[in-house]
Amino acid sequence: MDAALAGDWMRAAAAAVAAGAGRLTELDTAIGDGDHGANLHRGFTAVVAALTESPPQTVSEVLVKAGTTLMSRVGGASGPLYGTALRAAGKALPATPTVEPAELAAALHAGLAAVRRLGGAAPGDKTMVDAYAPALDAFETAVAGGAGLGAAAQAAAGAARAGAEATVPMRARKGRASYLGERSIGHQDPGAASTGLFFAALAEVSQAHPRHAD
Amino acid sequence: MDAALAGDWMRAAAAAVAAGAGRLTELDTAIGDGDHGANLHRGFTAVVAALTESPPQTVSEVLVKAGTTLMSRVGGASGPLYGTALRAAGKALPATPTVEPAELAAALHAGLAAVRRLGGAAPGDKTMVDAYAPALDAFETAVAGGAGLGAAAQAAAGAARAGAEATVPMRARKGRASYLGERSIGHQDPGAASTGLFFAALAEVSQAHPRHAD
Amino acid sequence: MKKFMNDPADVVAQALAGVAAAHPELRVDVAERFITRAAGPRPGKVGLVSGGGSGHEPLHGGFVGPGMLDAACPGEIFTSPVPDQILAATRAADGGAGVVHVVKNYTGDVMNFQLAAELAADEGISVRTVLVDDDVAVEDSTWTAGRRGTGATLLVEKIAGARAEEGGGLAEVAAIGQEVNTSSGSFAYALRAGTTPAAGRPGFELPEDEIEAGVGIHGEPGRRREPMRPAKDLVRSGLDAILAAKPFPGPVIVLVNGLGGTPLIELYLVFGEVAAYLAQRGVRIARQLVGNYVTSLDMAGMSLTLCQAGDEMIRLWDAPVRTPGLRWGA
Amino acid sequence: MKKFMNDPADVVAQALAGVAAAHPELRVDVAERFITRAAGPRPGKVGLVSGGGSGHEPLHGGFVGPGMLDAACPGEIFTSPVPDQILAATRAADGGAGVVHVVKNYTGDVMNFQLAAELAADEGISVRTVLVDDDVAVEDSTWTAGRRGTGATLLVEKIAGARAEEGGGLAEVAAIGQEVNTSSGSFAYALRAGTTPAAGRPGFELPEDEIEAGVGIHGEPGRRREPMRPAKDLVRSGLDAILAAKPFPGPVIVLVNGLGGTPLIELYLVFGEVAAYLAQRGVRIARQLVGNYVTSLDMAGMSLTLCQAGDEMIRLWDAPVRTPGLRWGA
Ligand SMILES: Nc1ncnc2c1ncn2[C@@H]1O[C@H](COP(=O)(O)OP(=O)(O)O)[C@@H](O)[C@H]1O
Ligand SMILES: Nc1ncnc2c1ncn2[C@@H]1O[C@H](COP(=O)(O)OP(=O)(O)O)[C@@H](O)[C@H]1O
Ligand SMILES: [Mg+2]
Ligand SMILES: [Mg+2]
Ligand SMILES: [Mg+2]
Ligand SMILES: [Mg+2]
Repeated sequence: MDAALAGDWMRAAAAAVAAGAGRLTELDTAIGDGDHGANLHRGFTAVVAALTESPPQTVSEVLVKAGTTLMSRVGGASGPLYGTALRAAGKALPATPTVEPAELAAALHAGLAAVRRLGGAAPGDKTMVDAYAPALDAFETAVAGGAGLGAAAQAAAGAARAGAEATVPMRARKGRASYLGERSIGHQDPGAASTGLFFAALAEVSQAHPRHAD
Repeated sequence: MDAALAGDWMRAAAAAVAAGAGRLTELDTAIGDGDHGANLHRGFTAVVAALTESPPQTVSEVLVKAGTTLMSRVGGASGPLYGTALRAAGKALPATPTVEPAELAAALHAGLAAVRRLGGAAPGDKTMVDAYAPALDAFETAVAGGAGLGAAAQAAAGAARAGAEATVPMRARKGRASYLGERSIGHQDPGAASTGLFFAALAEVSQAHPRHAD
Repeated sequence: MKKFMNDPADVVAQALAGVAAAHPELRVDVAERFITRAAGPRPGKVGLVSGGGSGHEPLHGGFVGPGMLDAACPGEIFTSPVPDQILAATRAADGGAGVVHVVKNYTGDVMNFQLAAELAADEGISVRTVLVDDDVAVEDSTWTAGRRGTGATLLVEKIAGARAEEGGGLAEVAAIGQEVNTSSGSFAYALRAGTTPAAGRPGFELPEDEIEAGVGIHGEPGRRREPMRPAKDLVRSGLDAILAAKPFPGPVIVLVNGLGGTPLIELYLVFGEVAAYLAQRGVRIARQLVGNYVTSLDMAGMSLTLCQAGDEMIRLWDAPVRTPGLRWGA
Repeated sequence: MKKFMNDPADVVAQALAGVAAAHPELRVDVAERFITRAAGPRPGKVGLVSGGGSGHEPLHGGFVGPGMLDAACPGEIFTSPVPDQILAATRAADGGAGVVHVVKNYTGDVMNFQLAAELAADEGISVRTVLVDDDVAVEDSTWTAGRRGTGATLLVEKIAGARAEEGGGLAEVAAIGQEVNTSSGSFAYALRAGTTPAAGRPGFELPEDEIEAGVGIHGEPGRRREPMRPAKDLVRSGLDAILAAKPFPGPVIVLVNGLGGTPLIELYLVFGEVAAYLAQRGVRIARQLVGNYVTSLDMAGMSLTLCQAGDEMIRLWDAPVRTPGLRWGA
């Protein structure tokens, strides 16, 4: 992956969030406060603008800039969490023009660790962690098995989506949905759903790029 | 008419208002503030209580007491208007144990004059006057033609009801409905409707009474 | 209809019991239905009494206190008080210098206050009446009930109250109150009707994309139904209606008033638009007030009021006021 | 959805412009999104900063002023502010004696304020945080996000604000704020959900005869759906939940708070029931406040808050406060 592809990833994520904002807000209306779509849309719009204004030269810088922008523009729970994930991931990458899938896997690992440190959520708590953790697992496994970025991202996207769907029967223990107790059961977690979009964006751009397609 | 019959009249009016309160409120919701049914119900309940507590000995006293009670319990536009009508009517009657239909006609005449003085409404303004005035006309005509109380009251009740219905196409010039301008057209005036109930109650009790039946 | 109440018939009495418990600085006569300052009338001070149907809170009971009303008499919901009650409030407000009645121009209010004023006169209390009829949405004509009293009522009560508090005589207090009314114009929009406990359903039903323009404060429909428009446009139209009805050559006091079901964030947004448009029209804002003051139960909507105010009126507006609903400088 | 707005995305910025125009005594930084006292920080005074999502007005911006907050930072609607914004407000509130952050216990608020506090510490500003989590409808557990901050936020801001105003040190101001929170419990009911401009429809739909019990202030459904009951019963159940969660041996400050779409007449009726039931339960009311203070856009509903208050807390409650949303004694 190079900085251009990382930038495409963020733009694809922004497009997916823009298209999916209505659904994210709907999920958040059911068990939260109905702003998750608007929050991420505002944030990723700012990310795209920031990356366009001064395009970074490394993947690391792209992720740090995106994370910092989300942190300072989104607010709510998802702003610091997505922000810290991307910042931690970016900081874990070498400052080289391109990064290998294994390096990206380590970076995504650092991102998840940062989310869990800041938010305190474990798998099963019905949060974005329930999409992020299986996505990371799938990505790492694929990379360890020799898959290229495209294939690994594809596996991660599938696992993230499945993980998001698996939040439906969970009872929330973190975030706003936890106030509902039993009544949080039966709804998909909005943050897990947006995490699904985020990994799907990675799969989309890396497969579109012939060099990464498998 | 004697004091007992006058008391029955007030009780029958109270019952009619209680039964019709929902409809009166509905009419008042369309072109007013939705309280006419509750207003008159509260007022006539108090009238019945006041008459029961110390039953007056003359028709005059019944009407004055009923009017005074309405005045001090109803509020809104209808309280002073119904109150003043009954007080003026009562005061126009002789202090005799019974009163003749012609005397009652004169009293009702005084009542209408008082309403028009206080409220300033003319026929056609879409108010209770549009039921009261034709009812009084019909009553006077019947009495002049030799009819008994029952028959005269019957004629008055029919005219009041027709008068109330005739308010539907009118544009209100007085009272709350006047704020609607054109939009007051197409709805029956609630005060005219309750005036219809009031004359119907007179017809009902005077026909139930064998001595007055025609 | 869902409301925090027990029996619809008891709402006013039980709310008054709550006012009594919440405000030791007021005296609430729940049986006779009036609210006065706990301290009673000040000898030699002109008393200021207002009242009307309930459902407009904090108007009027929430405006009883130093610098504003001496007494308020709340009727049933949207039903003017009865003469006995107004008389009792008038007696309780009389410090020997006479009493001014602030009456909103509705047939019921006018008649009941008039009857009460006659009864008070019989008892030797001099009463002057200030009639408030600021709503420019209604055509003014001697053949009709005329214009309604709405948002300007707050301004009349505040400014006349200040004049009474500082020792103004009966004629003076009535005169400044009447001047405030003459100098004021209001226009209101409703997005959703309110619901009276007695009727149990909204006064009118509006489709999702329509509003009522020129509504009053009693749940009745407005002058016309219009498509919903951005706040900026509604503010312009409302202000245009007010500015067309009366001249406003000098600085104004502006009231952006919520009708009960509209959140403060929207009222502030509206005030921002008001300030911008008045600047454009060359009308200077001397003072402003934003909030829910003259409400219509839970109606979603707002009213705009402008009051042309000279130095004297502004001085009286700024004078200390200490009531549950309005409080500054004291 | 019908709201007085232009573009849903601009509601907060445009409302802030309205606040700026309406309150010359405040300074509103519309770009950076924070509100401070126009006079700026007083050297040597501990600064008090709060913030959270918008849609709860007058909380928090309406509580900036002498005796209460030094600065408020409003986020998007129901979205906590971002660290940069909180940092800017913290800087603006710092008079050199440190700053107390009053934070409602929501994941987003906690994280954003925490990040801001770290940034402030980097700049040499000492920050203490008071976490408000008074809502007894939510189970308290170390495994969950814990209890929400609701009505008690007003009490924390008022009382800690008074302590800061009279010269309390950083630790003292934080300590009294935390004590107010520990001494408070709240419970809320919704009759109708509010609507966020972004979502465009109510957070939940309720049938005509049901209510949500144990709701928060962000439009989320409550702990359970219940049949509608008379106000007297709802008040009893709500107070029972509060009294079961915490001991209230001494006198209390009571807040009957409207959630934005409930008229004052109902809130007073509710307060009457609260006063009656607390008397029956042997809980003495020392002070009370009734009105719309910690709202949830146009949600129809109300919350009850009790705060166990000793003489010192009551003295600080009574201390002068001069803000757009709360004002007495000054
Ligand atoms: N403690 C936490 N750890 C991880 N993710 C969390 C946590 N709390 C909330 N989230 C995620 O944040 C999402 C909500 O984001 P958003 O709606 O933007 O913020 P808010 O809840 O402040 O309105 C939830 O769906 C959940 O996935
Ligand atoms: N000036 C008037 N003269 C005669 N009748 C009037 C006048 N104004 C109103 N009314 C009558 O009063 C009725 C309304 O009574 P009610 O609803 O009890 O009082 P309010 O209008 O104060 O709510 C109207 O339907 C009308 O018949
Ligand atoms: Mg959310
Ligand atoms: Mg009526
Ligand atoms: Mg009425
Ligand atoms: Mg949020």
